[in-house]
Amino acid sequence: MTALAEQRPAPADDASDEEGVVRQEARPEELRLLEALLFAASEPLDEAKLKERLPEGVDVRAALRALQAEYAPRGVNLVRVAGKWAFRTANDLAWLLSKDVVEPKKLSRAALETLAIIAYHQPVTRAEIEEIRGVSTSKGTIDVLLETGWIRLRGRRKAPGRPVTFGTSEAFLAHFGLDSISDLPGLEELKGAGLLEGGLPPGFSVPAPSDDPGLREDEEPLEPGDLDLTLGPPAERIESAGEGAGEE
Amino acid sequence: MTALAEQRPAPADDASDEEGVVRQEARPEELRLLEALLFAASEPLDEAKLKERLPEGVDVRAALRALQAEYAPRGVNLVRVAGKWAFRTANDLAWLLSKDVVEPKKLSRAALETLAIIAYHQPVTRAEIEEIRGVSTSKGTIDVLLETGWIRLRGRRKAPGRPVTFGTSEAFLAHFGLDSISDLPGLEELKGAGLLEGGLPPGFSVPAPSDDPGLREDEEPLEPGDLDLTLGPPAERIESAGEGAGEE
Amino acid sequence: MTAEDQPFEAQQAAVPADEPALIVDVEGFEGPLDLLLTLARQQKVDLTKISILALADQYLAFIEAARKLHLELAADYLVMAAWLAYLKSRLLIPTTGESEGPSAADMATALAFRLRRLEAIRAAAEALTARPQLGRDFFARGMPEPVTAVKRPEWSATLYDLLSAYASQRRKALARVRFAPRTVWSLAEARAVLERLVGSAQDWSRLDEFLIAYVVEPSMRATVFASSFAATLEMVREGHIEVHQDSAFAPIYVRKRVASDAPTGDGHAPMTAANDQ
Repeated sequence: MTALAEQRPAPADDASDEEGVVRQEARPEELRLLEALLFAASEPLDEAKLKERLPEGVDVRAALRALQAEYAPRGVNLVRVAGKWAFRTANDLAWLLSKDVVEPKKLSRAALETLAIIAYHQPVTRAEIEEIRGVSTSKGTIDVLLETGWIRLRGRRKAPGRPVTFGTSEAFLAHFGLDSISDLPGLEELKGAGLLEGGLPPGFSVPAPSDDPGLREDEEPLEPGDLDLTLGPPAERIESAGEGAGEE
Repeated sequence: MTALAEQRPAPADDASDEEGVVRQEARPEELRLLEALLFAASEPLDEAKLKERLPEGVDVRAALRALQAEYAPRGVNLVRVAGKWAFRTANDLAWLLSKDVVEPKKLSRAALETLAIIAYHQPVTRAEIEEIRGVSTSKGTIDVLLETGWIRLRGRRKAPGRPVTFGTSEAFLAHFGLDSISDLPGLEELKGAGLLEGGLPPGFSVPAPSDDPGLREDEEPLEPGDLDLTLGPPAERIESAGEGAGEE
Repeated sequence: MTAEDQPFEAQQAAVPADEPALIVDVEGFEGPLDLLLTLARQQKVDLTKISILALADQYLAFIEAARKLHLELAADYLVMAAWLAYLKSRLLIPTTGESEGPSAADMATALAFRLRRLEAIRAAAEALTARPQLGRDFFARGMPEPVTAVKRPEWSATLYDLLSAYASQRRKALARVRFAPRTVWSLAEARAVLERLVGSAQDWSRLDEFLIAYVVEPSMRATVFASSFAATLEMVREGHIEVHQDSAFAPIYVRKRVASDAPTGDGHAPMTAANDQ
């Protein structure tokens, strides 16, 4: 018995005995039994089962309703699931029970190429990227790059079809350890690094990139709806884009 | 701090209804979060973990104390287990809940005695267990205890033969509802009577049992192969030990 | 013989308190120390005040009885018996001067200590098992809600990856472009298309919308627009169509020229390209 008393968490050091009596009188014992049963149950319990377990004469339905009301404002609610009763984490606290797990991913070759073209040739439209790459760019590639947070929609080109223009973000600079976009190596440096070898055709050039946030003369601002339209799965994308953009 | 004071069980019997309303309105959001986290968890959570999951600036300890006081008169209590926190059904409701519990395999008398020796004398070697019991300990007994996940191999004693030392696990504390090893029943009496001393001439020092994961001076770490060698069915054992230690 | 897993009941049945050492069931004991403790309990005194001498006698009597019954005794029972016989003799014969090793009194004390310690740990084991236990007397949440892991991709690429992708891509594309024939929309082609398209449009329509089908290929875009615009101007000059644009870079609208010279019905006079010419 002493062991049992020890087990009980000390409610409040002062006058706990007298206290306990008062409160237990105020709250019917069946609510204690009910909450213990529902807490420990490994599956939702129906009223018949609860009635069977509780002492005779308990109005199970009334007790359930009282308990439900008591727990309604709490972090754990008493809910009815398919006619049975169970404690569940309050709906608005679902976020507490999810944990972000970082999943390392590598960019595909196509995505790397597209990213590089956006970096060097920004502001650049999808059609222009395709022109440079010589192959069409799948929507998925652009979506992945948007997900990385390394590219961003800059505006729209003042041209027929008003295509969206892409540029790099600050997160891009941060990830690749660049102080500014002009730190991207130019033609001579690429050659020096052995990345561009052999005879290059005359007139071959590598642009001097600029990620100036101000729109160019041939660009116009995005409209409010543009962000939603252009992107892939909305919820996830916005979240991860937000993470990337958070750096700015 | 005001929140904590408010949370304390109503000090007097006056107008408990009005009180209740006031309390629900004043109940800080962190108590909702805390109860949701602790209700949802399958293992006791320590304060560091809770702090990590709760919004910044929450006084976790104060909130825990408030929650403990709130739940003290209920059928579900907030208790400290192995230095961590968990909701458990109230001890006085065993009659209600144990009705359809499948009684787990009972430990033999030898196993129980061995468990007690490990708990009260830890860290302890098999030879020391045998010295206390005056009989040799079968490998089966140790294996059964390892299978429960309540004991663990701590290290090796720095002594001839470098025998393995045993101690209890968190699962042991959780199973017996102990906050720490110093809450073992009758520990003070045993210590006072000098019965925890290893050597025969009593009165030199009074060692207290310790399940501190840090090794003692006379212990050294296990080698990688030790775990496999000493144990029975390895997969199961590790799993059940993992259940206890999982939340660390 | 040590019979560790023997139920406790067997031991209790073994030695009724009133008939010590007469019923011999060594199977019930967990070793000589357990037997000694059981015998000691029969002295019904505090273990600190126990008579080791009397205890040794009882133990030896028990072993003697077991032998008479031809029970097999484990070696450790016999070792204990020999040790107790030695202790008994040392206790009975007064010590003469300095002797080697511990004194008989020390040995007796040590034995009493071990008995007390065994008894205490047994009491502790009982106290422990008397505690409420998880899953038997108190319970954890029956339906825990596990924390779900939300995977958040973390993209990685090195600057080297980026640059080498860019360089090799540019080289590849260049090699291809050099041999590709230049794609041009001739003025004649543009005019033929426009005549067909505008011919059916009575109202203002956007030029670029007319041409959407022809600019799917990115490389064609510039030439399509350039040739079409030139063709438009030519057709305006010839009086076949009208064209207007609200401001620079605004969409260009075209429509078939109405046969009469009546002003346009939509209220505002469009700036016609024809006027500009």
